[in-house]
Amino acid sequence: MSDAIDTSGAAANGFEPRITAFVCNWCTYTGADLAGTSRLHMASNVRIIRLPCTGRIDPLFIIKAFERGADGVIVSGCHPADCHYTTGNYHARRRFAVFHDIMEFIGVDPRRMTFSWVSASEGAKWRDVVNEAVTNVRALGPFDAYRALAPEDAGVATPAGPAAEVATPAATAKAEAS
Amino acid sequence: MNELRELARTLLTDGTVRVIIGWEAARRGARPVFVTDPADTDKLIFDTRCVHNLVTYLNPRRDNVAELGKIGLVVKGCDAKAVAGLLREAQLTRDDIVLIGVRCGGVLEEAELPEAVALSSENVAPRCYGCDNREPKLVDHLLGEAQPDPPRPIMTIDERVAALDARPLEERWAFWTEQFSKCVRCYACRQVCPLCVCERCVAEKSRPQWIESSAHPRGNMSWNITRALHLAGRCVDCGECERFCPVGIPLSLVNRKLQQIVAERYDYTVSDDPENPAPIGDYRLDDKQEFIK
Amino acid sequence: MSRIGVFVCHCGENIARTVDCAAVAEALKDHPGVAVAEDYKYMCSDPGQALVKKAIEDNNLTGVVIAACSPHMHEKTFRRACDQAGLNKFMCEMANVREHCSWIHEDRGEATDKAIDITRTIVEKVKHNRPLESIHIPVTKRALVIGGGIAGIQAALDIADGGHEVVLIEKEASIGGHMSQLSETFPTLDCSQCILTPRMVEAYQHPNIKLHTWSEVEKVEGYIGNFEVTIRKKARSVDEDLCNGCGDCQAACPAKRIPSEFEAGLGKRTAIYVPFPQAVPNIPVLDRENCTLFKGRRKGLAKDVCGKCKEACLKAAIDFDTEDTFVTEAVGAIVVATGFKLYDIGREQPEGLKGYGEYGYGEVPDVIDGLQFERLASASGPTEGAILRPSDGKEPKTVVFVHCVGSRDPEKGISYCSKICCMYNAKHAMLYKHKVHDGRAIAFYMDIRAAGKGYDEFSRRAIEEDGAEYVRGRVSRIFREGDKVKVWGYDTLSGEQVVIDADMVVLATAMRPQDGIRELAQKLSVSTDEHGFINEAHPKLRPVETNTAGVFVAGACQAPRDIPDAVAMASATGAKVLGLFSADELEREPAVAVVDENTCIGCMRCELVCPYGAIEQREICAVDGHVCGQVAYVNPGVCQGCGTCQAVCLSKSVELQTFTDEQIFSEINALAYWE
Amino acid sequence: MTDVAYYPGCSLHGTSREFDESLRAVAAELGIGLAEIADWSCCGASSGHTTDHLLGVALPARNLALAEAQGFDTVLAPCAACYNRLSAARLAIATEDGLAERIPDVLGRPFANSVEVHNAVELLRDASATIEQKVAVAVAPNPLKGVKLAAYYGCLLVRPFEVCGYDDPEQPTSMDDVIEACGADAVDWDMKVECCGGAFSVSRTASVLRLGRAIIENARSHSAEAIIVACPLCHSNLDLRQKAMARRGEEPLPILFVTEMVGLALGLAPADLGMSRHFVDTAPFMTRLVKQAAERVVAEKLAKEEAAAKAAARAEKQKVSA
Repeated sequence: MSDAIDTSGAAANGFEPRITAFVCNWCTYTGADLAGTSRLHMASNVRIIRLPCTGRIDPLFIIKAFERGADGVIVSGCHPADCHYTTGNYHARRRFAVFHDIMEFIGVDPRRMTFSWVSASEGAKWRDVVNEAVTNVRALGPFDAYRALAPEDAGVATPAGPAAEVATPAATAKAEAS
Repeated sequence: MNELRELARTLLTDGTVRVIIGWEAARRGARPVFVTDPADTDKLIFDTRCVHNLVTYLNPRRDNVAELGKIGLVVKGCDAKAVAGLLREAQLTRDDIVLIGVRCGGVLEEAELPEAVALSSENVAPRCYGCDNREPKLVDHLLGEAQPDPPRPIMTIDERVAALDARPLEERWAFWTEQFSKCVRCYACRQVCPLCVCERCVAEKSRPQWIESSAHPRGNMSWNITRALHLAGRCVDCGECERFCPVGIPLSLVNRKLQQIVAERYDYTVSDDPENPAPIGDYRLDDKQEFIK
Repeated sequence: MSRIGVFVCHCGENIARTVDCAAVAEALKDHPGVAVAEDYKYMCSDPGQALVKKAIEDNNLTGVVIAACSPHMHEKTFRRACDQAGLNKFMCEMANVREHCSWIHEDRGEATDKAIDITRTIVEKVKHNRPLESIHIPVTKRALVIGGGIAGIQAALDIADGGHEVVLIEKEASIGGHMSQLSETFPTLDCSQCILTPRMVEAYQHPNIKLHTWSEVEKVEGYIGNFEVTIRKKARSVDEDLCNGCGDCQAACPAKRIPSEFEAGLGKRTAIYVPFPQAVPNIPVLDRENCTLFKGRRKGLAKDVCGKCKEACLKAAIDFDTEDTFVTEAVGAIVVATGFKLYDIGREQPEGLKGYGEYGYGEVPDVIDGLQFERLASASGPTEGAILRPSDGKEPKTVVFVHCVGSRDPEKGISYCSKICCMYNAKHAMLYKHKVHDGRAIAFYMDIRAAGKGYDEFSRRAIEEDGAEYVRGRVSRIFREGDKVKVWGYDTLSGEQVVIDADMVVLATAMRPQDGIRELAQKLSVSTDEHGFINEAHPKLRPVETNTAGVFVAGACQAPRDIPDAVAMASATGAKVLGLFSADELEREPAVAVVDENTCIGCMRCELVCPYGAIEQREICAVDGHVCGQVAYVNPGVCQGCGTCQAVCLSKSVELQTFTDEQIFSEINALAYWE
Repeated sequence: MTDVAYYPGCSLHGTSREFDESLRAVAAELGIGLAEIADWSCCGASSGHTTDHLLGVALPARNLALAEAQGFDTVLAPCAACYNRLSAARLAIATEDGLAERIPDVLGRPFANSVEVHNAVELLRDASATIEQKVAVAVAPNPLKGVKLAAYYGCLLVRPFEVCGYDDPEQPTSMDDVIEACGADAVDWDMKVECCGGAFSVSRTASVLRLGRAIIENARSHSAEAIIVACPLCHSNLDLRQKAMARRGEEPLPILFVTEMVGLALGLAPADLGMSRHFVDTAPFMTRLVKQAAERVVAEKLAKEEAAAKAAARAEKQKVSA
């Protein structure tokens, strides 16, 4: 798929999804670098958070991302047998399998959670994973179902308006103070 | 029953153990009892009202129990699985406890009765149906005569899970958000769980505060998912969390779903064999990964 | 409150073309905790770095965020700059707005917004960065080399010449390995013994090399720079100090019919023996399995039935009651060079392999493998170099050489190419033709793989000058008929079936790793591939390292290797080890996990998932000193920083420095700013 | 194992009735129920699949479909060619794109490709434990005890590997296991899986003679007293053409079906095993075997008595000395 489609899709319905990506440093992050050096254009909806290994990724990250207004998440790392730390991704695979299944049971559309293996040499695959995730989540619409869980006072529920702007720095400041 | 009392008496008198933790009859059904005096062993009972999983008292964090000295514990099959869980996670030393296993034919769902009653498909605890460990193996003594299979409840947990699974995503989401929104974050589910033995629960970690502590739907969702995930491949299906939940969240459905997941993906069923490694923390090169692109 | 400096790089036009860098700086200026935000054309240039340093000093910044290229590109550069400006280098992070933004988007607005997000996310992370110090690990400047073949010898010599002590251990009675069994070596046809023996002696006499033969690795503890290795010295029954290698014991030994391992079963040896005349050390071992005296003892006979060797020994060096002894050696690096064994293709096969019963190996005496032919061709061999077939000692007039027996045959369980067979088959054909001028050498091959200096010329010479007949095709069946060995094959070029009445058949059987390699790998916690070869850390860029820091690999235990390869690898490990020993301390990034002993309950789930065995259980004591619990402990020397332990920790009691929960938490939160 | 669907194929109703008879007799002994597939038809070997691939798949598939419909999960196809065709069809349908969808239309009946196909050797190998027990308790002395037999597999029983797959294609051992289970010695020889000329028996007799001779001579040179086969074609080629193959003065080598051998071991009468139908007369062979067996029994008996006597004598001596 090409980003042309995305923009047209964007035009179709005004909604642009926000997607948080948790990727491992050695394969997918480097693969995304390669996509850059190869100038592979892709949708701009994804924000990458770099981690050493998929083994480091805790389901809580994903839950938190949803809480903070992400419409979808991507989790990506080294292919089996390619893990820089030899077995981190195998353990991650089990953790995510269980998480994926239970979330689906609870009623979260699995298309909001993209899991993939993208190696350092698969810039193009990363492009496709990103575009595909964006198209899927765009089709699903905003994750209001999750945001609706937010307590009235917290500002993050609605696509971050000024409320968020004040709420979150305060929060972070508190975190530091404590 | 006499068998149990006899054994308890000898264990206490010959000093093998300092305390026997079992069940006693009380006005409103059975309740846990700590017997330290051989004379009191006649208090001990075991019948269909003995639903409590006493293994929760073995939690090393409960040092007030530890202070009593070496423990003799009465366990049903499901309880024995919990003991195995604690051994698996180095929370116990086998030699520090004496396990008195009782052959179990299932327990009541509503156990708060003055008298024990026979099990029927109306009153049986659904989780007992199809129990694979009605004669605990991981025990020092096994008491009671062989029991018949528990009756089939009107609707088994698997059927309820299946029914829920059959409904569309939105309805499932609606169902669970409604259930979880009832949660008052009393953490009874955690306190009673024989395997929730952390010194400091992740829910109480404040830097960072992964799980919002106030009882609103978002924090509750996060807490309940996390609780469930932490028990993936560990839950022994003793049903205590659901029984204790003051607002009646059907936690057994989530727990059972997790059991089905690990069974289906890693063909793992929790047993009372501590040598049998838990599925999370283990892996196979050919684990299913159909959900990964 | 943090005082963070944000520096947005234009990277010439690379970023600025699609990202409005000034706008990014502007947007971050008022972000809580940001003290200064600037943009500049080339941040990595000297003036760019100077600008960062100056800002650190002027605003005494507590953290720095460089919004530029990928951290894989310039993180080191800017951390160094910060360090020079007196800011702990781990307080500096990069926001990747080039590879992950400007280069992959066209719309300037979108790209700029995203760049702001990315930068803000990293700013939030840096707020929770902590000043860290690199970890320093002392290095024991001694090396252990496992395996005394050519690779092991070379590695030992290189390290020893570099001025460091080497412990070289060999499981056989003598060093030398397979190379000492070879007759001549390709592509030069120089005598193997003649080039190897000097090296063996050099290794033996080298002041820096401590040799343990008849010994094996029992236990390995510790980590890079600090290994403690327990070595089992198998009972030799001969005192290595007293023995002068006169050989009288061998002469006296009545058990003379034991198949010699060195002669690949074609020759015989005694029960007390030196594997071969040039053995190093020239000290015999007593093979208790086959010794008459020990057989008697095993039967439980009251008095010893033999003892002739002991009587013959004038130095009283022989003692029948010695037992295995253990020595521990402290070393800083380990080189694995355990070499290969040949695929025994008989009917009985180990794990997952199938034999070639249809080739009659082990049943038809005149069907032999490559090593056996080496012994036949060797001047020091059982036939003094005359090519005589095992069954009746006649000179074979037709010899068939079969390539790829086992190799490249997934059906039989081995998919890889053994690399050396094409060459040694050509060599065998030549040696045979040089010795039996009127003989026919026929080789069945799949294709000829002679890549290497002078290799193709060599195999062509076998065909063109020495007249070896090469048939492209496989052999389906080999069996005995009268005093002939029938070979049924297929010539894929002519499409004809080929039936040959041979006098002898030489099978180029596949190279496999030595027995016990998996157990050894486990002791060293290095991984092996599905065939049992040791895995290198990276197939291209780290070919002689393993995934365990401080353990290196050389020669045919990593993959089929010929002598030049093995020696090259060995010298490479030498260089690696000397590099490791060049400093008194190892410096490592502090990206390691740390356990919070207040909340850890020692359930050891982390230990289960740690790929490096870096985690162990420890007792902790209360102030009054009594043990009050078990907790996990992460050995910073071994931890590689994957963080898998943290993800499985139920109570979040382990924290991976440089990727802490708080850092990630704030990154996720920062993204809630999106609009 | 209880009932299996039995697919005799044309040969077992024609040229190789002894294979059919002996199989039924042995199965009965081993408590294996054989239910002949109702309305079975030719599997097409070996002309079907050489003319048209779909035909070559559909013909066997029809019979598998029948077995399925008649409620079986296993089909026994003793004839190596039938076995090979049925198995090949299964594999094709399981692996080739769209074939599984297409076949039911072609057959005009539902087909789930759910039945497994076994040959006689497989069947007997799986039953070898039972065979061993029964042989042990048989009243009549086992005529095969210690007799040297060569297991001959030929081509279609074990190859191609992906089709058959129950044994090593180059060094099969399943039939040898059955031989050992019968108390006989399986000789180690070289022509286990060489071709006997198969269907060219008539069209290219010369080649068949050459190939067959090589096989029989090799078996003989490894001191085999008979060759055991599990394929009608192999049997007829080796049995029917042996007169022509045999070099001057050589005793012809009996060719037995694996089922006949098991029958003999189980103490069944040669006549009930159809052994009278062979071209190489099996009578002399059988009389020799029976004679040997009888002698063996007598010898064993004598040995026992002698031993007993010796023991008694020794006991006496000790009494005296005591």
